[in-house]
Amino acid sequence: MIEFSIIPLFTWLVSLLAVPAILLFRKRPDAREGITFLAAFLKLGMIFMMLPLIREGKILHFKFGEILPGIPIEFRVDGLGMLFALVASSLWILTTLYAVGYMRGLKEHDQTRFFACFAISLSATIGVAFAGNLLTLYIFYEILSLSTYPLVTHHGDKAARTGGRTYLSHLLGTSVAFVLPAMIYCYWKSGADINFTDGAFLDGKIGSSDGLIVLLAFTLGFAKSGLMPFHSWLPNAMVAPTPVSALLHAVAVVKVGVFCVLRVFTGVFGTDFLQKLDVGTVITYIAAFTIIVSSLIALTQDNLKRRLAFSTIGQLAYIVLGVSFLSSNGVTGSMMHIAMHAFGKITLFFCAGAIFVASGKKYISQMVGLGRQMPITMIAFLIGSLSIIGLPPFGGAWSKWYLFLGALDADQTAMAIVLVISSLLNIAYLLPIPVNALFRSPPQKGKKGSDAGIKEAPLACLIPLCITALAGLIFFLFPGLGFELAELITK
Amino acid sequence: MDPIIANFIEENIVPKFNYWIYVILMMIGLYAMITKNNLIKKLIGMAIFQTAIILFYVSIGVKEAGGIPIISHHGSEHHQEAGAHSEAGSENLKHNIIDKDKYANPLPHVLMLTAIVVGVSTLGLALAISQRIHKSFGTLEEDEILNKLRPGGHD
Amino acid sequence: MKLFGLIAVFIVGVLLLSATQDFPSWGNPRSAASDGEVSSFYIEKTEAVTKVPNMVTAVLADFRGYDTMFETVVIFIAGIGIIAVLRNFEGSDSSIDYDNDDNGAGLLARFTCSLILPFIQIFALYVVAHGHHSPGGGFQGGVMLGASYILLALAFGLSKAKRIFSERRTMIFAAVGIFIYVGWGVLCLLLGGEFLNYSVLDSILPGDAMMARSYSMLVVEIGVAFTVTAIMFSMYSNLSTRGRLSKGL
Amino acid sequence: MTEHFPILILLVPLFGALIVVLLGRERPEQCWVTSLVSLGISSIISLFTIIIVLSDKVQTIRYRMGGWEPEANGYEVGIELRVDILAALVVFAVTFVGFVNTIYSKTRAEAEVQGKVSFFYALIQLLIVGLCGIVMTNDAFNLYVLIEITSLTSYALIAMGNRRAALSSFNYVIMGTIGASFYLLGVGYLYIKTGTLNIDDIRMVLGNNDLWEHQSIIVAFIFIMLGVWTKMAFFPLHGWLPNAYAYAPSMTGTFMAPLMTKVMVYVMIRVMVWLFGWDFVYSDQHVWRELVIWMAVIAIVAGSLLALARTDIKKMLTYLIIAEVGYMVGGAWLGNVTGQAGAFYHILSDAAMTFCLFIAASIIVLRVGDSRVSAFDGLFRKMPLTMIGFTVGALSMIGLPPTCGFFSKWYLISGGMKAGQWEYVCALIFSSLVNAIIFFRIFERAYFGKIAGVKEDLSPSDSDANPDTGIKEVPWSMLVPLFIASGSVLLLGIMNRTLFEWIQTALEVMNT
Repeated sequence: MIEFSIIPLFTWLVSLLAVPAILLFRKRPDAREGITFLAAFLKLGMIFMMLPLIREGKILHFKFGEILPGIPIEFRVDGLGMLFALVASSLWILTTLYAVGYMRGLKEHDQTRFFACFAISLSATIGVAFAGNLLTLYIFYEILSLSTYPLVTHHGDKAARTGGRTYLSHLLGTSVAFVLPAMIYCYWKSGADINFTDGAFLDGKIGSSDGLIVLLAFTLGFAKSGLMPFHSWLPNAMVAPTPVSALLHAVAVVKVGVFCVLRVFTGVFGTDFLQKLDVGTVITYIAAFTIIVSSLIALTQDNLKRRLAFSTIGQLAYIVLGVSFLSSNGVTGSMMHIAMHAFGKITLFFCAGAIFVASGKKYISQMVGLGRQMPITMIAFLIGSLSIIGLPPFGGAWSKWYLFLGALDADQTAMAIVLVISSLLNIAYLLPIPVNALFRSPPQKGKKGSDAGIKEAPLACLIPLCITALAGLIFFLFPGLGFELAELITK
Repeated sequence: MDPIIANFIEENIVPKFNYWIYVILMMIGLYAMITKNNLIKKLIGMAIFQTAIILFYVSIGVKEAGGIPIISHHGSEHHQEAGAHSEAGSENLKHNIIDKDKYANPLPHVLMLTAIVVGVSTLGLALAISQRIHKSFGTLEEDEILNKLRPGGHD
Repeated sequence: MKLFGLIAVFIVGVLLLSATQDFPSWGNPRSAASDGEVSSFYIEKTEAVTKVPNMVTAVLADFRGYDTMFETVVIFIAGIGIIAVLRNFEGSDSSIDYDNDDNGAGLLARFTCSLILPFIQIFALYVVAHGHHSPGGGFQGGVMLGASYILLALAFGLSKAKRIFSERRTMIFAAVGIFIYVGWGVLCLLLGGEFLNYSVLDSILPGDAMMARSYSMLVVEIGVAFTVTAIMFSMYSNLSTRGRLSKGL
Repeated sequence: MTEHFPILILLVPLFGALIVVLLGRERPEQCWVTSLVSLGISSIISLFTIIIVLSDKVQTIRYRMGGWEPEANGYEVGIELRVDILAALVVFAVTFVGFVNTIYSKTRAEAEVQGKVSFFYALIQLLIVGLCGIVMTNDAFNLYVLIEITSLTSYALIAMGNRRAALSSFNYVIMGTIGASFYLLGVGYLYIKTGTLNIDDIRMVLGNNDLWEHQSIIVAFIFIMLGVWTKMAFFPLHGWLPNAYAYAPSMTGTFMAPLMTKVMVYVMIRVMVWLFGWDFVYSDQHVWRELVIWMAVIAIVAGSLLALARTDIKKMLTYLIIAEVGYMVGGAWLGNVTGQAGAFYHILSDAAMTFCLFIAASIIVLRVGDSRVSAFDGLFRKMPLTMIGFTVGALSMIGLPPTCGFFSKWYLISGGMKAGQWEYVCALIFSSLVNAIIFFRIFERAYFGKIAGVKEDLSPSDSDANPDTGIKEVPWSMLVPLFIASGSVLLLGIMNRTLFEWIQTALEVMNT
């Protein structure tokens, strides 16, 4: 049921072709933003075109041409790829809308470069989502690292420089040091066949000791997933403007990392082969360790964006944890969590950006009682954090529930307890922010009027954050699509 | 002298003394090239080094009874037929069979003509370069040149 | 540095000598090199194939003519290399200011040189021409011819020698020499044979294919002589005056 | 006429050099045109040679000089050229780089070599003749003569630079002569034992009389290797390279850096594969295979670290060349065909990379006037086109996918894994990381400009036009070669599969 189709190529090309157009219209910002929106909508449209085919279980396949003996550059769209592409392209539209408001609000410089790099990184994300083999995945992974570098170092000041340096040294360093040799090892061991077929090419061709080393190399190599030893690039990348942080933490970069780890588990090794090798437990412990430690650090962070960064590290570790259970529920839970966390976390970042645009406040301690001036933002923040914590009325509940089931299936009771504790920690570091803002009155210190003048962020920032907040709610009511796509992978 | 050493010398060194000579000559040249401080002495070492190799090649082509590799069979023997047994020599030539052992091996001589030319060219070019160095540094002693360069840093 | 030099030299020496144990003894006619197919072919067949009794010249100019072509190019490179390195045409001392009092090495030397110079040059040309029959050839003759010009420069002063053999003319001489050599090879190419395959020239040269080879060798030797003479003299004039061509030694 | 192509590739630049010398000093313009035309024709002919060698599966063209057919028992008497796909590719690389470099040296020759332009072009063309000869000849002694031609021309070309170039050229003379003489010695030892000079015949005689175990053959192999390693600046013997290429005139450096060491690596591979054969070189009782791989690992690590320590741009690039030589030697000695083919492919890709980086570096050093790394401050704004070229070369040096550097690392690493040489694989990874640090340090400077303390006031205006700070782009005649070079880096990357398969089949044929 592998079907040849040209659509994946067009979806990838759309945002790439937007780049020259953006550079062309750099003198006229409105036209330039229009092109970005057009590209975003076209991309989403094409993905929706592919959706029915995927739901029937078909796998769309497009091959460029052999770039290495035996390995072509090829796109292969399956359930996992489709889910991630859906999340990425839909959020791209909202992030663009938000970015236009944010950039215009703060009159940022070099906006053309910003939007051009934005478009390139999105096309790279789609490239990773649709990658048909390890090499294509690696190529787009590297292009993504390079194209997001100008975004992270947008302000061009000292802090941006150091942030950019850690960003690149971590992402590029780990990918060249771990992923490249591991990939070549697979290329050699599997006899020049590293395509993500259903049967997972390394099945039975590798011993358990080599298997563990290769699995560790891949999991730690894809440092974008923010697992503990190589996570420090994430908080340091907070120097970037907020739409970029939103892009980094919800839509593109971190999700690509976790997506690659999922691909490695399902496409390279195959969950049942890993059970035979029982090497999954090492990854489980790393993920659990990351969850607990990052949540604790998040508690101590006063800067809102850094706290959200550490919370992202924790949430991503959930997804890796889910996969490492090697049970179908676990995999479903992690795939659902990709979507849920994307929408929840992007809401929080939009709120953080809106607060910064409207009031210039960055630190949580300053935000007590801000809800009076910015009620909508704070409510959205509340909804977003509830969804991430995983309380029922919001989408996050489903994914946490399936993760919990996955833990029990793999009779990892210790991990189930870790899930519970970490959810409590989530509540501890997320809920106080909206609660203080909405229900406590601002401190009565002398400068009475300091908060009074603040109004809501410009409309262009508010609309996207409301939509994403509501999306959390809708997903809770209609999770069917997510489960279907997950179903395709785990059967 | 101890019979073993005598035997070794008798058996190994005496019949192959040409190889020993060229190696010793070559090592002198190599030593001079590596350790001498003055640039011109290095070049002298280089010349010795190359000459030793030329000696080695030419010594390959030697044959005990072999004369110069020019076939001389014109009637008027204006130079003495190589070897005393001229009768056998001229008899051979009548029906044009050339006795291989009477002529030295020409190939090494050809190769060494080239090696000599290469040696001359390298030496000429190296002398020109050393004159250039002398013109700009004022000295040909390597340590003085390096001192002149070091404080100057990157000139 | 000295110690390092000694150790390196010692190691290389021992390594070289270690190989001599399975070398043929000196002068042994049955050694692989002397008794080998290739050299015995040269000895037995050159007279028959190329009508050139001097095997060395035959191998030099015909069998391994390609080697000798590059050998001439090496000499040519040395010549222009020295000029390229030493001479600076832009700098202050670029104009060739001949010292006018450079009248060479005094009357007696000039007189004797004027007597013996012609004989040197004739003998040099003889050596070039008779490279086939007696030891000699392009290189040896060329060097002698070059030496005669150096003698001229020593005796009569570089300025006079430079007037006869100016720098421009040396370059033309050197280039023409290689032109002759390579041009002759290309001529064979044009007539259908491989590069430097003289036997193809029998259509335009008197006599059969073998004689064509013999004549071609002579032409090639002349080309070599041209280049070697010019470069020898140019080397001398540049090196002795450190590139200023002002005053001979 | 097509069967004469191998020799025509050589003759055209040879005639070009002679014409240039005859044109003389007064007409530098015609000299440039002559050398451009001659190198252009030569690269076109070499392109056709590739097509011929590939097309009718003729595999190798054997061209006997002087028409001397081997007599009855098959011994070559004259000298022959042997051009197979490997030789054809390298010859095309040599002539093409020469051609593009001549375009580059149009403006620079007059300024840097005052008045000796004709000699410069003559020497460059003769250097190309030497390199093409080395690649195609099948005669051991002829190879020595051609090595000497390339060495002599490069001594002279380097010595035309400033006074430091003269000193480094002198060191190069000494080291080069030792190397060439060791090679000659090795050939002499082989000649004594086999009596012939043709590479195939030597192999045949060594095989027939089973001379492999003789001490003299082992010593001959060691000395040929020592000689070739000195000429290619393999790590312990690399002393001459950094100063020679850094201080030579800019257009000499851009020509010699990509080619000299690579052609010598080609010679090493040919000697190992053709002359001595697989079972002699990689046999287990010789300990040298492990030793050489460890030397290659040291070369890679030392080359990368020394490059990291350098502040002078060109010096840094020369140390990277030394590290790349370590890649190729290690790859060739791994003991499997993938390693050899990877090393060979790296010859082509490294030539393209180094050529691109050296042109960009000399343009920047020329325009900014300061050869230290600080010259890169804010260059992305001031000289965007040059920086794009530099970035392509740098990404390829780091080994990122679309460029050829990635694919050559891919083949070398997979070869290393097959041979079980994990230290070689780690050295390659380590060197990629160090390259990443080196080049991203430069990108950071170029991207941020003068950040130390003073925040560069990026114009708030939306456009990112570069503020006019007196540094403008170089004339087109220097940018075109840079783009051709960076284009070839990308092209080699995309075409690597076909290239690799050609090389692999050719090597398999040769190794049997």
